Amino acid sequence: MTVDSSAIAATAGGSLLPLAILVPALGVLLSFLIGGRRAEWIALGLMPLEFAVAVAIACLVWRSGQPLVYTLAGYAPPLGIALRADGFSAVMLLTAGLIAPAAALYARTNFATPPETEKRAPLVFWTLLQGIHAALSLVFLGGDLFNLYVGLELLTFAAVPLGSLDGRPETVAAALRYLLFALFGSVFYLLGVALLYGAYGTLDIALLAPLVRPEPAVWLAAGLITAGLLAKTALFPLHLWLPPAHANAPAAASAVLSGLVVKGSFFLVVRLWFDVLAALPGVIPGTILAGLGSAAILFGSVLALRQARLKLLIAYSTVAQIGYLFMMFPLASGPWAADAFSGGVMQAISHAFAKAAMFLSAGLVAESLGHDRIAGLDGAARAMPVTFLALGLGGLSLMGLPPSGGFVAKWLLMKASIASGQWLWAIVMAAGGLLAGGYLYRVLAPALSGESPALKKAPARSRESIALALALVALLLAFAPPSFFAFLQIGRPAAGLALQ
Amino acid sequence: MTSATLAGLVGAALVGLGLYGLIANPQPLRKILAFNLMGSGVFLVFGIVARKGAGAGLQADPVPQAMVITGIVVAFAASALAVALVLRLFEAAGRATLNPDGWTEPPGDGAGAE
Amino acid sequence: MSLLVDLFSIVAIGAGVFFFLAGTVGLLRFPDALSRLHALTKADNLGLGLVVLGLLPRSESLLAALKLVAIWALVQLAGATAAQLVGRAVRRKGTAA
Amino acid sequence: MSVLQALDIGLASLVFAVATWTIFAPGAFAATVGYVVYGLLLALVWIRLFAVDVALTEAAIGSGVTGVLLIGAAARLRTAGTAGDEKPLSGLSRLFVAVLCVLVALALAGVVLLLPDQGPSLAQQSMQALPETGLGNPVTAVLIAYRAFDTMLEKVVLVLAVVGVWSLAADKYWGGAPGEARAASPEPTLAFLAQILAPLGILVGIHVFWVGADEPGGAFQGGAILAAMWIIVMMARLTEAPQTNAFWLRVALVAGSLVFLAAGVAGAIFAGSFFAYPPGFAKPVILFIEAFMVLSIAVTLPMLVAGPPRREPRQ
Amino acid sequence: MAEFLLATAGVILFTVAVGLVRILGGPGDADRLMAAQLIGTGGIGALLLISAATGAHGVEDVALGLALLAAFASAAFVNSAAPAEAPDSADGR
Repeated sequence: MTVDSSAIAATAGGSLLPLAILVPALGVLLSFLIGGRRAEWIALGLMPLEFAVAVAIACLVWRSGQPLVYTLAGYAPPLGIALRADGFSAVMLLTAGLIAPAAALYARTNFATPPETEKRAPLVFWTLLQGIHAALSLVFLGGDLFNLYVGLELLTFAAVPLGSLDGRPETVAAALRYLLFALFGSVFYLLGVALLYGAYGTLDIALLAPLVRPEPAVWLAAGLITAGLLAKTALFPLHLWLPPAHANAPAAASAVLSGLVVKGSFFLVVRLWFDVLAALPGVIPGTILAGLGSAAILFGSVLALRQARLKLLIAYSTVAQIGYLFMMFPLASGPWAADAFSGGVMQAISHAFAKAAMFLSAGLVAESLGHDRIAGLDGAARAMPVTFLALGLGGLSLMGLPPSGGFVAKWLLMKASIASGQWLWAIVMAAGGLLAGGYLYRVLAPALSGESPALKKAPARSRESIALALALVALLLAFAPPSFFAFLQIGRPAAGLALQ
Repeated sequence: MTSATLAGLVGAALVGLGLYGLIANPQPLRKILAFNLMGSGVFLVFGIVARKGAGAGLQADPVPQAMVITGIVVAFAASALAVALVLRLFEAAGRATLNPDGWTEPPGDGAGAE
Repeated sequence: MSLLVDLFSIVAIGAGVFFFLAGTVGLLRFPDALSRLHALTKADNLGLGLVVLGLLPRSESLLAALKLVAIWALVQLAGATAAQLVGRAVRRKGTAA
Repeated sequence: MSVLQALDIGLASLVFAVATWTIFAPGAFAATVGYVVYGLLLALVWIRLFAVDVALTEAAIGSGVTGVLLIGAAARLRTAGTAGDEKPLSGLSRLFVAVLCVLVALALAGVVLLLPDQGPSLAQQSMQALPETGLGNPVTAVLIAYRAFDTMLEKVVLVLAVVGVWSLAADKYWGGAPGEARAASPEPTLAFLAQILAPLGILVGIHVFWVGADEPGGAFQGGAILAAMWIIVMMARLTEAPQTNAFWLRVALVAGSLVFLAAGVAGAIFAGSFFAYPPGFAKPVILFIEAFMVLSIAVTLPMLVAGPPRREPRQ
Repeated sequence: MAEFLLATAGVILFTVAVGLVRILGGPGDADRLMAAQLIGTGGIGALLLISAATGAHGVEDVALGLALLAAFASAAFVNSAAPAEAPDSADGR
């Protein structure tokens, strides 16, 4: 019942937390207000600042070894709203702070605005990109379940229209289906929130955690919130909306949607089960989540093998890679818990970078060849080696081959699952890696052989290097030092979980 | 407290009804209606939580009430976006259906999406 | 005094309810849309008017009483215009649109 | 007490019946009208839960403006003839879904029944903190002071929704006005209605906003009523929908969130915390922010109803 | 007295319910719109009676809001049905 007062009292430097949300939110408002070309300038101009805030937050968390806390409006929870940054939040903020500018720089070619006019697609893209950034910051930092609901809605409203920018019927239908799934998720999430408030009279995560007991209202709330978040994360069998929505969006938007947006709702699943519901026995729910994850890995990979278009293949591989994220849940208690958690987080980050790199590369392929049919990729790697290098390096992470962040993630998860005796998950993950190798082979083997095709236009060197840089980050994550994994544990009530 | 409990039961029934409509009804507009119905069921659950938190001279806890007000506005915005998408789909495909077979104009390259 | 007010309320509101009933009976009995429309709007508005009349002496303040009257006037206006609008739409399309 | 109980049960069954109709009605238009009826009944339920602020919001937004949006869409789609295009679920999967939904509803009902009669509550704390806000209505205080951050971000959600709706325009119409160019002659009855309703509604809207500090009401509800008045004036074609590239329109759309955000940052400078209000000046600052929120809501909701631009912009 | 007010509210809601059964099902759209009109009038009446009986505060404004919006469903119908007579051209991009 007693709550450590440090959990709701503001810490020094905490005022950075609202800034991480308000700066991109201000960018949204100003971009829409002033419009025209200035939307792009505002977005690009604010991104260094947003990244600097993320770095500062990470440094403060690192130095203090404690989560940063900020109470808004001077009202402490439960009446007011608190923001909190732990190691996991800081790492996700940094990830978003790197991928969003990369996508933005890449998108400058596609969404340039001629002087003195305003065009539809650029204005929408630059405004919503910042909206996604604001929403993700809120999702990573929010300490109040209803505040997080607002963050989820921000994320939905910013993400959905990006998929239908070209206005073709199939993209509009994809966006509509995405919206309906997301709204279903929001309603379920909100229902769970209502039940938790009814049971305990607070929605603050730190205050809620010590109150939660295994009782019907909490179990139902947990089920509803989880189901809602899974619909937004596109975990099998709620993944139907993802491939068309992600594959038909402009490449820069796909990179952000597939790399970052689905991680937002995944992040909240972790928050829910690790921070809010740590008191619940987690074996059965964890097993269910990992079971769905396993199905996602196998099903998504097999479908990826059968796709005819490169972007759809990459989108289905997202369905599969999301499955890996949920492997951490049944392994979250026991001496291997830290490994499992680190593996899950590492998977989230490395997939974000790798998938962003792959979608950007696929966008370059489609622009250069005029199509993205896999059957027509013969020799393409000879014509644009850097693009395919980025695609391949990203693929390394998906397969889980060393050296890559994906390798570290999958290795940690496998280690934890074998150590805990739950070897089934290890088998599924290994099979998923083989299948990933299969679908990447389908793309890379023909591209590396045969005559180099005539390009409509060669990809710009600068845009290729953006994709390559992202792929290299996914690679470099393999060399994360042990202190990085210690950093991820900051703010975890991990000791408590491990002892359950 | 009967009225609060009764409202809660209605809320539960509305969530069930709305969920059914959202999944089983193929027309997008009907799905939007079902979403709104489900949403209002959730708001009613908030409502009984508020009513059961009456105290301090208030007949209902103001915090869940404020959340419902926020939620109603967000639900409206969501409906507006969804309706705009449905109408756009109707214009672009000649039909307001998520099923590509029903579109009158032949869809382009990405038809194999689903 | 209070008894008189109560009596007045009971009579007026009771009469109002009667008109609501009459409106519904008309709705059930009349054969075509247009006559149903007119039966309904007329009877219901009269019913609401009487209910408002019965509640008037019970209102807390002059502003509240004014609001009551405004409510009735607005519903009256809405009923009349809606009948016009829908009626015209019905005539334009034939009865079973 | 028993009459009240009977009334509650009757109201609850009516709400349930109309909701069932909305889901199972044969046609989309019939279902939509059912939803409008349902929204109005819901306002009654909120009154019975003593949540008058919510009842006002439900009446204005949940039933009124959403009703216009959905009926407009249903009327436009009526020509679509979608009935034959859709693959309805097979009988078995329909049954499966039905069982699932019944289970969800039953579980929820069970939990709701189990909630304690005197549940945990923040009513006490809300009332204790109320004096320093200078407000009398605790619901307004939650929205604009205790959980100001939520409310500000929710305004940003509305801005994103407008961007999303406008993003569905054809490129050539970007910057133009929403809605088709119509015949010059307005529907005379509608024009008459709008001419009487609009001035009254503006009065009511401002009144609801103004009393919201102390009584049920507030910026959301007042703004929504003003929004409805602009909608009826546009429907009556007394005024054209504005061009979406008009600078004043953009200003009006973001004013609420921008002023709120600026006040939140100012709070960090002058009151020691983001979104805090300076002691002693809380109420004037709150009313200042709320005034811009009313403006933004009054403009945003009609633009969301009007849909994406459909006319070429005038230079 | 409160009982009387509540009972009358109940009777009004009952008549509304009976009316809804008759017209929500059609046959025409005009009948259905009448349902919206019927519930507007009856619902406002019931609302006023309930609030007078239970002493809920500030309910007049809710009724006022509903009264202001009472004709909106019909107006929206007329407004959106009108362009359907001159079908709008599906615009290309």
